[in-house]
Amino acid sequence: MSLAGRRRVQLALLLTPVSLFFAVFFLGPLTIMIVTSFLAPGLYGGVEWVFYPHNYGRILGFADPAFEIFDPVYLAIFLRSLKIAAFTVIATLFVCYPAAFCIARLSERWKNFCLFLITLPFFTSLIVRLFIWVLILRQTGIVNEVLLAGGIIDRPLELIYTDGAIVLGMVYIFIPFMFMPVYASVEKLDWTLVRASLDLGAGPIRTFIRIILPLTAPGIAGGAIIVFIPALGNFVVPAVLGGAKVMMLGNLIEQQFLSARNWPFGSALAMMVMCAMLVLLFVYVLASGRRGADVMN
Amino acid sequence: MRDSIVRLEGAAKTFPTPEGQSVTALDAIDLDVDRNEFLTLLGPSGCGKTTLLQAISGFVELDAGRILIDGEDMTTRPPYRRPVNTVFQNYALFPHMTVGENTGYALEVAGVAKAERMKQVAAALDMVGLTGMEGRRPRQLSGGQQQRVALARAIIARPKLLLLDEPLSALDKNLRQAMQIELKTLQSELGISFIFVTHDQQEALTMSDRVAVLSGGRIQQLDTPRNIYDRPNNSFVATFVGASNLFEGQMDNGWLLTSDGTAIRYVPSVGNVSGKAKALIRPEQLFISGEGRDHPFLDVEVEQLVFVGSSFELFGHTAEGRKVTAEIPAGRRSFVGEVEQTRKARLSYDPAAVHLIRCDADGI
Amino acid sequence: MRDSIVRLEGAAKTFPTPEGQSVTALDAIDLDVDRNEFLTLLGPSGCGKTTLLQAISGFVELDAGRILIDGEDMTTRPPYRRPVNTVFQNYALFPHMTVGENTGYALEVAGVAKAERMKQVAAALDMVGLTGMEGRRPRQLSGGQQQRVALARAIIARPKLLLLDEPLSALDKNLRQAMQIELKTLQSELGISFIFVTHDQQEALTMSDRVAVLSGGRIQQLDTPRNIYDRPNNSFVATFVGASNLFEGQMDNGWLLTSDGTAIRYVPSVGNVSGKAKALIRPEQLFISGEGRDHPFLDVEVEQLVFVGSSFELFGHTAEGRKVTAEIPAGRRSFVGEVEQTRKARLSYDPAAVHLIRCDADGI
Amino acid sequence: MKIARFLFRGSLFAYTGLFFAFIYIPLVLIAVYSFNSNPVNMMTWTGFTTEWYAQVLGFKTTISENALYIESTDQLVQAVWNSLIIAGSTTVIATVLGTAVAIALYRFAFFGKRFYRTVMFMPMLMPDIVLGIALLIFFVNSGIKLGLTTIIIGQCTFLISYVFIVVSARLAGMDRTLENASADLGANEWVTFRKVVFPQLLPGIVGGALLAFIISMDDLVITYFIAGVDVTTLPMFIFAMLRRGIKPEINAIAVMMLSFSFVVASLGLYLRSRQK
Amino acid sequence: AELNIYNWGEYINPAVLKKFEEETQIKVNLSTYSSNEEMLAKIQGGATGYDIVFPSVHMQDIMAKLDLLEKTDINTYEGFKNIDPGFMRAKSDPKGEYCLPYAFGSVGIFYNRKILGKDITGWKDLIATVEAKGLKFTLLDDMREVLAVGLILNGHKVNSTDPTELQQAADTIIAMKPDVAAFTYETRAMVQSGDVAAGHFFVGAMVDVLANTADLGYVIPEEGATMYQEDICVLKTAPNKDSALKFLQFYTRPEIAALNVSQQTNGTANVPARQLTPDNIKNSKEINPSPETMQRLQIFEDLGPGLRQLDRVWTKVKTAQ
Ligand SMILES: Nc1ncnc2c1ncn2[C@@H]1O[C@H](COP(=O)(O)OP(=O)(O)OP(=O)(O)O)[C@@H](O)[C@H]1O
Ligand SMILES: Nc1ncnc2c1ncn2[C@@H]1O[C@H](COP(=O)(O)OP(=O)(O)OP(=O)(O)O)[C@@H](O)[C@H]1O
Ligand SMILES: NCCCCN
Ligand SMILES: [Mg+2]
Ligand SMILES: [Mg+2]
Repeated sequence: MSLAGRRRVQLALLLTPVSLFFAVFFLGPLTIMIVTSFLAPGLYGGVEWVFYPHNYGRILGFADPAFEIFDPVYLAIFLRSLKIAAFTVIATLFVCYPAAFCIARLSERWKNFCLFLITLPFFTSLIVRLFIWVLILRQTGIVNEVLLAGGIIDRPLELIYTDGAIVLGMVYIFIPFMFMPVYASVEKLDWTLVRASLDLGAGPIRTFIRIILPLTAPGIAGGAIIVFIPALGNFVVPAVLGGAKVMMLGNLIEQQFLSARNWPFGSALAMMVMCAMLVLLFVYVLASGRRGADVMN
Repeated sequence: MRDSIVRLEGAAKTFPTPEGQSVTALDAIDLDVDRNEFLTLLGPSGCGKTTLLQAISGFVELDAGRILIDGEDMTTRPPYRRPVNTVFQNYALFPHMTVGENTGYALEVAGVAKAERMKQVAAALDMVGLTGMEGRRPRQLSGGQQQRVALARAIIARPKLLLLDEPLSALDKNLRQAMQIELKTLQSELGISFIFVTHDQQEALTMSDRVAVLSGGRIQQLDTPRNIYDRPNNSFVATFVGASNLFEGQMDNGWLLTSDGTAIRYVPSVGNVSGKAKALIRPEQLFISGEGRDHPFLDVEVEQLVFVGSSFELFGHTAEGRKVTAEIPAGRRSFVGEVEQTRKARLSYDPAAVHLIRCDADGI
Repeated sequence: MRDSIVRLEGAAKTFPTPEGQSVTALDAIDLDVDRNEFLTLLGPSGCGKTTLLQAISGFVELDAGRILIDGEDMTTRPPYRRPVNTVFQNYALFPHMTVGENTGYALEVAGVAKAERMKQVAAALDMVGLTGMEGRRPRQLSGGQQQRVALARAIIARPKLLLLDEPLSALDKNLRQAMQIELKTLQSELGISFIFVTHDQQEALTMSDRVAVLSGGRIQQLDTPRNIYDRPNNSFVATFVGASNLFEGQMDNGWLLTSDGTAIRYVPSVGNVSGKAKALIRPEQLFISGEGRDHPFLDVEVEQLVFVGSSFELFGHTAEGRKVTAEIPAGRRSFVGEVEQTRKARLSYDPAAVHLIRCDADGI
Repeated sequence: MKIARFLFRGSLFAYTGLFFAFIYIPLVLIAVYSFNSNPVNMMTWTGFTTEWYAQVLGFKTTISENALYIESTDQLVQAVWNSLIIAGSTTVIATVLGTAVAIALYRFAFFGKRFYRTVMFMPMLMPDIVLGIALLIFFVNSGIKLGLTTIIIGQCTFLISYVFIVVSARLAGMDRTLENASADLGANEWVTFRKVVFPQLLPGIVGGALLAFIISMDDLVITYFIAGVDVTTLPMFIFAMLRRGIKPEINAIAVMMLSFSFVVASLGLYLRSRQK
Repeated sequence: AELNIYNWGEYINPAVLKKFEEETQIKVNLSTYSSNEEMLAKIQGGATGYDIVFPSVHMQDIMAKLDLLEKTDINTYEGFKNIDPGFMRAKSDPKGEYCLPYAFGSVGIFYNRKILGKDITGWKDLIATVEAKGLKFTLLDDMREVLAVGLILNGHKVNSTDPTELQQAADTIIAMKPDVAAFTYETRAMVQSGDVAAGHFFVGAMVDVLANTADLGYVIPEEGATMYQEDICVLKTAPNKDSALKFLQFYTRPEIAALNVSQQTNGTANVPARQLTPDNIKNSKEINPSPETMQRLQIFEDLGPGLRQLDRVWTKVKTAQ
């Protein structure tokens, strides 16, 4: 067999399992969703088998006036979710990046133990973790009690049920999502390159921006993606720590499937979000492919 | 006080090893490098050359001692604030930058405008023979090309002091010579000082104002190339630099008598009249011809004649079994043919070319 | 058919470059390496030496051509099934393994039992002078030490064929010589064949059974060291290997007449009677002394005399302004002193040592 | 220099200390509140008790006599086991498959590679509820019986993507020449993977696996839809219970799971350090 | 034999199940859901294997329309006589041929007397008090329940689908949003600890009131309120219809219903069972409201396509800042 042939075999061995898996267990559901998004909602959930594009009209601005109306409120929800997800990404990055550097310099054994320590808290249930923050942030919570007792404040602060609390909670639950990829690339940073940069007169900040950041960019990008996407759809944190006073994308879609029993509209919303994100991601993949073949492959 | 660009005072560095011992990479080194000097570090693999450079550039923290650059104490100064650039032994090119970006990095950091920078990058790449390769990535270059990028990157900003860690080791002879000339030009035209590490002794001897021979983290001799070669301080330097025939024996007023009866003539001088010593005769000081018949000689049996380009190496031994090496210029073809036939040679030498090393200098 | 260990037939490889052009790293190379031969590749930086080795070991896929190792077509054989080990130019040591693990890797993969492996590792490390360093990590070694680990790692399994990409470049002269002897021992005792890349020409000339001079992805000359040096095929080889004085002119039955009027004597032979040619005189073939008065000579004005250890390099020019280089053995001190005073020298040569390169050979 | 570096390193360590404090302070609180005797409202401290632990471990307790609805502890324990089994299996599968794709996409050039790379993000992008319901419809119509298997399959669809991303981050810019060196020394692809690629990838693989594990342990919506009658996972159990208030045993279970994992990991660390 | 029960989380006393298992040797598997819609979506998606579900009355009607429920003729069983006929609320099943009424309760206001400084009577009272003292309260995170509060406060029926009425309801809720700390089910803990003064909650909060009568209270607002009722139904796809029927029959027994109520603090349709419950439950007029109070309670009906109007205003309520 030629070398190219061998490579094809290897490639096939590596890709076939996942490709098959996706072809069956992901493409199937995806098709179901796409088809659903073009159907009319059944009266009690489910679908009616009629072609019905107005699910999209309701989001994009063309609507079936008899039945559905265009409503910019959905775009507003989308933007708001984007904003919170973006804040979350930035905050988790700030929390995780320096720690990744610190842990990457420990000895082999301690490194892995630290990784484990970071994920350990997440072995408990999401809800338990979040409720603890309720315990901490609420009016009669620990922070307020301590501040009151210390005489720093005379009225409890409004900590819980705020946007700040939402971002805090998001950061808390997404720490490992950011940490893992960032750590994976920070850990293999070639410090001789940092030395070379310092040697050429670049100060710490310049070295950070020109050398460390680009070389760890794959990890940052990976972390940003896997924090951003779940954060965009997350509604548990806004419910528990934000008091569900605002609607998030995740809520909106869930609401369509459950209380509004409008599966096609829910599917259409999901499709729109996926397409928007896919376009962004594809641009990212293209860009990273063109920029340094070596850094982002 | 001398006008030194770098001054090391008692610089010491020890690395712990997994075997539980420790390696002394720098053993209380004192060193002054003069402004505009070209100083070469020579020494066996692992003797501390890289460590010494890294201490100067600030990447190895000394266990003890001080480093002054240009009169200022730099011991605690971070690397980026030292007026020093380095060609790293393993190049350390930035993989995510192109050749052009790598080369222009120091200028970019210094805030040089893009147009000017690109001009200087082009000039620097031109100098190292990589014109037009600005757009490549380091991994798309051959080993020697990478090394040249490292060189261009280090010199572009014209630092006061350049540290070069085997910067030409991956280059062929012609390119190497061209680079040597460029480096000497930088030295004379810009007044840059150099500390240069090389394993190419010819390079060390031709390029340097002074050579420091290191071993085990210590400076064995710091001197001009001529003195290093002709008048080594001790037998380590004698055998490390160049090829050598060393005869250990008792000095007897112009004769050095070895235990096996070989006698070497030398020109006695103060302190070289009696006592134990080693006589050094370089292979090229042993002539195969009969010329200069009044010279002393060694008769040897020839074991091997090896062609090394411009000359032949003659390996042989005396009647007493002592190994002797001589270098026969390739021009002397006729003699070579003769020797190849008879397997014998009379090697004469000039007593003035015999260098004596007192055995008490060999406390190494 | 000859008993070749490696046979390349029309091996070609082109790399695309970001500049949009492409680099021909191997230009339809045909090459036979004999069993138990020591073949050295010489060539300027970037000429395709590493690419050639990597094609043989299987890491560069040829655009065209075939590779046979030991008579079997290996063109499509994966690297791990080729009986070849390599010392990589950049060492490629496994950073997560100790020196011992790195060195023993090939044995471990081959399933050699641990005790036996450790014995062999110790022996291999001993050979390269790294006894007792089994437990270190590559990053705790100096550059030269790393290179020696790479060497030990490649030879431990005694492959049929060893590819060495500048394997001794980071070693000092003595260590280098010791390693050279070890490699030659491997060749003679175990019958291993070698393809060796080096930029050290002396190394190439002393170690090799044959030398292949490459340029621009092509083999310019494949011959014994003597022939490469004394009888280069073309002026690229002449100038690339060793130092050279080349005089281009018209052959006129024993005299080569350059356009500026310099005349060089040579010994005419078939095909060297008339036409354009270049006369090659190696610097060491130019003698400063008056000896052999019947020899032709060149009178030069001396520009520079450079001490290079065992000799001096004389740089000068003829009355017509033609640059001439000569090598003066350091043994000839007296003449050196004279030249330094007068700044003039009469350089004689033996017409038999003048090598002619027909200009039609220079189609490079 | 020394001082500056010391300060820098010091503040980095201090920062990391804060980082761990941020992660662990809530855990300390869980531990504290797991001893809260208030049976109906875990947020209000009414006194110290160890009975929740006794309850989880199956001892008879005074609380179980008079408290109102704690007898479903068995179900809770069963849910924990289900979750662990699912998380364990999905972690193994997703890690293997996700790593394989990451390596394939890093290593090989092939047509549609960028497209494939983008596709790898898609399962993550699909909102949980959509994926859950779509998977449910898909399983039902393919005649696959809902149960542990369907949960494992369903979770793998998106966990593969997470592992893929983490491992890819590790792979980016990795040194190919080391693999060449390995092959050159006679190691075939598999041995090279085991001895050279895998050790270098390990931090990425470990990170991806840990991430997959915790995401699996937390997944609710998708799991809910594709769970069979006989499988309730911990998050499903807890969410269904939310409208009633969180059972105090949840805290006890959490603390026990954490302590157990911690002890196992520390033991491993200790044993490995003794091995050396 | 087996029985797969699909119920709300923590909505049945495990002792009941244990007792059923002991008596019949049928092994019971319990799966849970957290909302009617979740359950419907799963069944509609095609999930099978469940025998018994506990839909609210309006959901039962929907499921009947979708033909998901099995006719059981439970009304022909002798124990059915214990069931109060007033609880045949499902329009699709007026005679009890399909399902057995399970439990009911009101959705009122759970409040902290200490924080409010007084007992409250209804929503208007609550809002006035809260605004005067700078306090906050919570609402359920449930579209229909919250909009129902808005409708009731405007004097409309809770099952209205009239866009203008719904708009009014939404405006009312939006207007009270500044006083609303959160839309949440975490009401009990928040009210108990005094983080909020009061919360919109199910009568299940009586568990807390009974434990701390001094500080806590639960009131069915004077303006009116919703009530809920869940029935036990057998699915068409049930694999164990016999066991399912046995369970329905089992649950008609007063002592069984009482056993459940004593743990759940719900109302029950099983008349004799009410007498068998503990005193504090039996005597609670919150758990067992008087007939006049019952007059003020409305129960949700299936709204059909009108649901879409609610969805729209609810999204508005949630996005209003
Ligand atoms: N990946 C690549 N992409 C583009 N060009 C390449 C690539 N690899 C090698 N080359 C080019 O191919 C030519 C041959 O490279 P090769 O590494 O074989 O040179 P070499 O003879 O080993 O040189 P050196 O002595 O400097 O190591 C060089 O000009 C180099 O720039
Ligand atoms: N990080 C380290 N840990 C342990 N030992 C080290 C470390 N770095 C260097 N050494 C040891 O210190 C000594 C000096 O190393 P250095 O790199 O300065 O040598 P060198 O003179 O540059 O050698 P070479 O010519 O081989 O590059 C060597 O023996 C080396 O093994
Ligand atoms: N936990 C039961 C609540 C019912 C609401 N409809
Ligand atoms: Mg070094
Ligand atoms: Mg090369």
